[in-house]
Amino acid sequence: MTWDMLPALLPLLALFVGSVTVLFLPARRALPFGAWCGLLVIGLIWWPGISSEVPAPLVSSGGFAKVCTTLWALIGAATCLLANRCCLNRRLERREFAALILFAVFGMAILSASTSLVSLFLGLEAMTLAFYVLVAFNRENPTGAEAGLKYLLPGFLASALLSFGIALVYAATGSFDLPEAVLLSAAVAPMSSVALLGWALILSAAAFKASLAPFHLWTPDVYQGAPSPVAGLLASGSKGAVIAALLGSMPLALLDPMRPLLAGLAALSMIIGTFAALPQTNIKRMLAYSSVVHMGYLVLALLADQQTGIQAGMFYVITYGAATVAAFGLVASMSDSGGEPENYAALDGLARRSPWRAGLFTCVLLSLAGFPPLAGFMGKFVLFGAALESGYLWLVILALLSSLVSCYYYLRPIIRMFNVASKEGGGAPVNGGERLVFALCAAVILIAGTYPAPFFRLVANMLP
Amino acid sequence: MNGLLQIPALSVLLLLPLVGALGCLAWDRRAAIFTILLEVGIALTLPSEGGAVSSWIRYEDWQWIERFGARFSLGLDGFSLLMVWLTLVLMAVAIGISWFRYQQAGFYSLLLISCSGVLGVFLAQDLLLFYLCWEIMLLPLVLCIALWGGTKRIQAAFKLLLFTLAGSLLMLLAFLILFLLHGRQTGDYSFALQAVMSTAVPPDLAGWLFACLGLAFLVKVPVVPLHGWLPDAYEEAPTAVTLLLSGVLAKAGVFGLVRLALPLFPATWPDYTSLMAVLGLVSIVYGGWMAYVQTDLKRLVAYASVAHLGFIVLGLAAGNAMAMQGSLLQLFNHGITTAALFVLVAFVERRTGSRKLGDLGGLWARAPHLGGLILFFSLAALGLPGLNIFTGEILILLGAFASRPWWAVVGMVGVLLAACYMLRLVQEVVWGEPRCSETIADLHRGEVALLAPMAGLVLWFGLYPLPFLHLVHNPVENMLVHLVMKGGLP
Amino acid sequence: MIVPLGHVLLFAGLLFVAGLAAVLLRRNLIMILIGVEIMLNAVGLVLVGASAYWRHPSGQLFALLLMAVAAAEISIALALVVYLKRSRGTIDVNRFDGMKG
Amino acid sequence: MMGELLFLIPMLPLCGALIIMFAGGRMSRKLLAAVASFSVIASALTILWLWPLAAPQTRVSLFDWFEAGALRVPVEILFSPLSAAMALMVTGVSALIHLYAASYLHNDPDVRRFFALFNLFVFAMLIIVLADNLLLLFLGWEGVGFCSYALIGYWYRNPGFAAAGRKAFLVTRAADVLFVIALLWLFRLTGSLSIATINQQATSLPAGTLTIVALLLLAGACGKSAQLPFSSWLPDAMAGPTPVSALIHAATMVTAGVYLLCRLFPLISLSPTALAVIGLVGTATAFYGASCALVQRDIKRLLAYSTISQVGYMFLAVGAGTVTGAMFHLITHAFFKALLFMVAGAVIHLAAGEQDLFRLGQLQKRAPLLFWLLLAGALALAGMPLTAGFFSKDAILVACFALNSPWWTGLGVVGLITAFLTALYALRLVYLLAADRDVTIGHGPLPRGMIWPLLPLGLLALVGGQLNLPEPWGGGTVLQRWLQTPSGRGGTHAIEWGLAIVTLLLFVAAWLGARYRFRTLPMPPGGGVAAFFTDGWKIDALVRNAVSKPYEATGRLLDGFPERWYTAVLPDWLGRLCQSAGRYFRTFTSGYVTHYLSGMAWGTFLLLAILLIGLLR
Repeated sequence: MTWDMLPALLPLLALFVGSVTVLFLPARRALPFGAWCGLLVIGLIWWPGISSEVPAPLVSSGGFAKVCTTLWALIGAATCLLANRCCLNRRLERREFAALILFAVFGMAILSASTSLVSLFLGLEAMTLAFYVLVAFNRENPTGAEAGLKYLLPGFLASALLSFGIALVYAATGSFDLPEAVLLSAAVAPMSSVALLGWALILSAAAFKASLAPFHLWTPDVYQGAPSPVAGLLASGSKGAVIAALLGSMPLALLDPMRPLLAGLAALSMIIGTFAALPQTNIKRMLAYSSVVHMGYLVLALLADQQTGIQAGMFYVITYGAATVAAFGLVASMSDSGGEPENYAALDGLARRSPWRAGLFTCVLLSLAGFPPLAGFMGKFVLFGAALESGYLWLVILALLSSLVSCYYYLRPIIRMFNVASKEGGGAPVNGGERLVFALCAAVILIAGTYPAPFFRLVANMLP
Repeated sequence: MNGLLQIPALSVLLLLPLVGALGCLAWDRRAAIFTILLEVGIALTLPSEGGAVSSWIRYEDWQWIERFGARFSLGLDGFSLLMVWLTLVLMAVAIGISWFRYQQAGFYSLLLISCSGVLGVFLAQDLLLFYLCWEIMLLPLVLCIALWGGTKRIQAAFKLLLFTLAGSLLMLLAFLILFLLHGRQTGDYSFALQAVMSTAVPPDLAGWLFACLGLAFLVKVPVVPLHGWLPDAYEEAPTAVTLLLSGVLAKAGVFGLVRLALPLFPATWPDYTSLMAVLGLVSIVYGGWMAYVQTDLKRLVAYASVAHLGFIVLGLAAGNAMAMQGSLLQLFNHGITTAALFVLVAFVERRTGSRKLGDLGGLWARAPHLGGLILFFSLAALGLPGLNIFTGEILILLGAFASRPWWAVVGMVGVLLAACYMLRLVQEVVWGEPRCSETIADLHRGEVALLAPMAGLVLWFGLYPLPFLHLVHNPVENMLVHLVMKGGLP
Repeated sequence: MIVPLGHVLLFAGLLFVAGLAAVLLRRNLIMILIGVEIMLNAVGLVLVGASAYWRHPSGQLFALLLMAVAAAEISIALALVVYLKRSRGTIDVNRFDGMKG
Repeated sequence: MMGELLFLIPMLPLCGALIIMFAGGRMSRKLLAAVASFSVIASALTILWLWPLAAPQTRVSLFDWFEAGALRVPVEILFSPLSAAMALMVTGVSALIHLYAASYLHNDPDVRRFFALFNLFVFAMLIIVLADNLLLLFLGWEGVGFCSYALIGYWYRNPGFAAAGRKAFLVTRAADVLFVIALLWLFRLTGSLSIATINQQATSLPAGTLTIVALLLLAGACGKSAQLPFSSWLPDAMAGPTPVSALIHAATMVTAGVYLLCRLFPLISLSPTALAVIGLVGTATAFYGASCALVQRDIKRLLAYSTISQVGYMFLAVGAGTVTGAMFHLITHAFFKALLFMVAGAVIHLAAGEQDLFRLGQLQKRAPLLFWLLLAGALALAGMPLTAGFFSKDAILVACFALNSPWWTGLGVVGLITAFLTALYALRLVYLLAADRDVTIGHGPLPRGMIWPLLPLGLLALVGGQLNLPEPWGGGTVLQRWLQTPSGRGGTHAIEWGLAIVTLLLFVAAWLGARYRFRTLPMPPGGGVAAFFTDGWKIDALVRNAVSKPYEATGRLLDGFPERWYTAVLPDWLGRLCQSAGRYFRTFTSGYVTHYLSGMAWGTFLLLAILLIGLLR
């Protein structure tokens, strides 16, 4: 490790240093600092003066890693901005909150940039450790602690599975490096079944993080119990980072025996997620099941040819991330000291009380449902196209069916927002930070849906 | 084409309603009226501008998404022009009839968004753009039903959404497969309709893809076994939405069939003509039969609409110039007549508070103008010569008889059934001893102003349809030439 | 290497399954955590064995890393245990079923 | 240039209709009647003015109605001797009936609608008469159908009357369906819808096809002309005001079917089978109508059945190959039947709306002039020698017997029997109306406007035979020479005279019979047999039970299943199925973290199992 690797590591270091520094700031500055820190990281990544030509060990600094880190930093910054209201409402400790968010982003950045199973493990654990605390952050609330427990124990089990998987892969191939370890797995004939066993275990752990069925059971409870901004970060950032790691550095689909596993996970997620979301009446739980479905779609990107898969998958992560952050952000922005408006009933007449929120929420839900001309449609379109190209017709048909059925649960809240006459007075006004985040998300949703060319150029940069 | 100097009228036409929709929300619902008037103005100037060199009256083309070679290309020929006119007329009527009933700007905003989608469907020359517009036209109307509909509005809205969306997802799948196939064959990944049309699709696959597209479009029309969404959606929807569903969205289904399904899979078409004709005939007979036994006025008109749409499908299946021209013309005719009937039903309901046949009667004694217009449009709907529906029907029947006589013979039964159910409506609503209260008012000036242009169009298309037949002549000829060249027709 | 890698894997596998059984079958939070620790120890065993097999130190380094991570995890978990015990008076995990469906 | 003026003939009544429709709101009752009558009279005068154009067959085209593929439908008028004669008859009789109607409806509140429709009817009828293109003809065909519908239901407040209108429309529509099929077929065969072209090309058509087409055309004609089996609408159509019955359901519209067959005679005549069937239908209907007319109690229904019967003669004429005979009887029938209807209207008016023959009477005392007019009409109908009806009916029967084949001779004999029945019921009408009994009296004296339009018709009913007086009677066969249409095989003098004698004997027999049976106050007919005839051989009930009721009942059944089931029950059920699947999947998220852990373990096992299966393969 030498000094000329520093530019490549600078964004990661900035995140880490930021997460420590924020603890020493005044509480009211902590969350804005977190947001600025995210922007700083983005600046460090793209500042032309800093050339990261000498690669660092364990993490890459290529285009893929850059875009991913940018994404997570943006989402992290948005989470900081959105968290302000809920921290104030419930008197949560803002410094620690900001520090944990930055640390989680740090973990995600490592995870998606990892070039070795070691850094993968490290990133995943760093991220998850931060989330264990974040999920249970609202500990005054009994659901907060319960959510913490329900994330912690499966998380532990997943860590164990992951590390055992890594150990088996290492035992079989003698390498931690990615993607060599994958490629070697097919080559080491006598040990390849051990390696495959290892990959399957790693996949289960990843499926837990990405909440693919049947590893999804924790998701609704944790989303419900966690503060909404955290749930947003969990849904968009943490899942996105896991998918990005699978897409970028772990081309499991190259191992033929792994393909049915991926396909099975995708199919189960789509089916179970879609149906289980139907009877929901709690917004956050509905979004949780919806995220299960979306992760099922994203698995299609893993199955596709790697080049198109990365592009389609990351484009989808962007569109899904924008919509999810906005959705949870909206829930957070409507919270008051009594808690968050979780049930559909709380949405009744929102269009009267707060038309902009209702409008944005409509856009977000329609985008999640995949209606053109919103980003979600374009995302699904490229994703399904990629899967079709690699011959997964049956999965695409299943995905189309699931999109069809899912319209029902996305439209139900919309109808309630506009349909029922207002019951209470107007909600609290949207503050500046939230407005910024919402505007950004809305812009992404609309532009990526109508004129996605810039986004495609962006994800095209990510190809190795 | 050289869009630098000229105003890109088609793009303006397409995007203006969106601006209008924003205007409704941001300023006032009056923006909707201005928008639609402006749109009508643009649409009326369209034919004068273009040259008659190619079959396109206008064509506009922009880069859109390079990654899949999707282009923002819009083309206007006689057929699309007719459909654009129909859309704008009915949109104006829809806004007009809702004006005093719904005060919320959101309603008009949604109508305008849908309008934009419909225009896009009629103009798009790119598969992706077409699909985009196809979805955009549907969802706002679904929301309108769900938010402003009758008592069972939510179920009705979801039924409409899920039925038609199931179809359109099949269409998306077909488009994707076609796109990939074309890309693999030529190395040029493109969604442009002209490009994709040249793809050599293996016959087996072509059959499947055609079935996908056919289902997508026929659900929207709908023909009879695919009409599950229709009765409830039509019944529960606000009148503006009902008339747009029957007057415009149904047309988009047939339009898609003519513009996409046929040209894309010309060689497959002969395998499906019989099925299409049978679907058309089943719609005619079954729709007519069901219309006869309905007790709700709106449902009666809804089934009548299905029956009439069956003729249009039959005309397409007949596959000769006469029948096709008849079908295309009939799209306009049916749009006007059915919309007018729905408007009249709304007027009746507004006055008497009921749509049940048993509660009505003797309208002539109380409101002769209303009764007279119901009679007039009913006569149009039952195919009285000299009124517009007859024009299309006779051409379709002549054409159908020329290709398969028994199709036309069964179709003729539908003509008889039309008389049965329309006269039943007139009998129960217009004639008889008045059952409604003394005080109901006849049509006021605004309502007459809404219906008079439609009545005028009914007469115009009935008595002098020639200009419009010429308008669709070239598109039909081009398509037939294409079909013949690709082995779609002997 | 005296012990063949296969034996190490087999033993570690058994250990892992034992830990998994503890995780799955116990409802006491502490016992579940102990189960996870057993599983992690199985992992360490594989890593060290494989490291010896491949004559490569990276496996052992990973084992050390794993211990650190496990320590961090367990500390968070124990904090939660203490909090739950104090607030709800129980560490039976199935008593925490406020959210479902 | 003169040719274009021909369009004035139909356009004048149309303008009248439009003026009344759109500007009639502010017109006085008299002005309305004046506009309506004037437009028709002007039309009639135009025909007379342009009469010279008829002999050379003037053809004028205004604009193209349709043009698509091979189809070209010009809006074209053919002013030929046949159409000119028919048009003159239509406008002439119409003009008289318009004038009559002005008085008849002198206190009806809704007279504007009446005259608008009446004028519109004349327009549509003239289109039928003058059109050369079958599609344009069909425009008029359906136009008169609509006017008939609206005028039968003119007193719309009575749902029964409106229903009668609907029935008329639907029954004729059913026949029109067959007519249109013939039209489609002809287009497929000849590539044209012009009557002239079709007639020209008819010889090149295959015989079997030709027969079927001719029979389809016959069906269409039967619908409009109320022939069997489509006859049942006409008696009900009497619900309309009497001038409507006189004009539409006696003089003009119901003869449109005959006219159509006459126009297409060159085509039809190529198929002997079709001609035989036409003759059969005509004879059967003639007998049927007469048998029913014999027992009717309602004066207008009697006349309606009589019309059915008389139009049957015209069909018989076409079948026997004498277009001239058909046209001759058509014209004379228009005179005496219009007259009879208007007399009936006047009688009903006098009796304050009473239509039951057994409650009417004393006509010669209360209105002697009217009685003489009635007598003129009835005698013409009965075919008393030297009246118009005698000559025109005889011409038809002569043509039958002249064909010299058992089939036609048989039909002729039935025609003779029918003639006897006709005379019987015509004289029965006279005797009953003249009967001396207590009658309702209403409305005061008869308006003069209701009498004098009858005088010319009365005259024509008596002497109209001069139009086409047969040769043996020293006549000049004016009509025949003018029309230049086929008039069948000429009868020998023996047949002519023999038939005249037989007819005379039959008339006398009928007179004696009627005198014996109806002179003294008779009882109304009763019993099952009479009811059978009164109800028109129960055809109505048959159709109702065999067609309408099953149609509606089956429709209702289908509306329940599959329709409601498919559109409502099935989607709901699917929705519930999805919801319950959702509830099932929800139960996995049980809230117990141990279950979540097991879920993960099971998931891992599942993945390993899939892997294992994959590896084992």
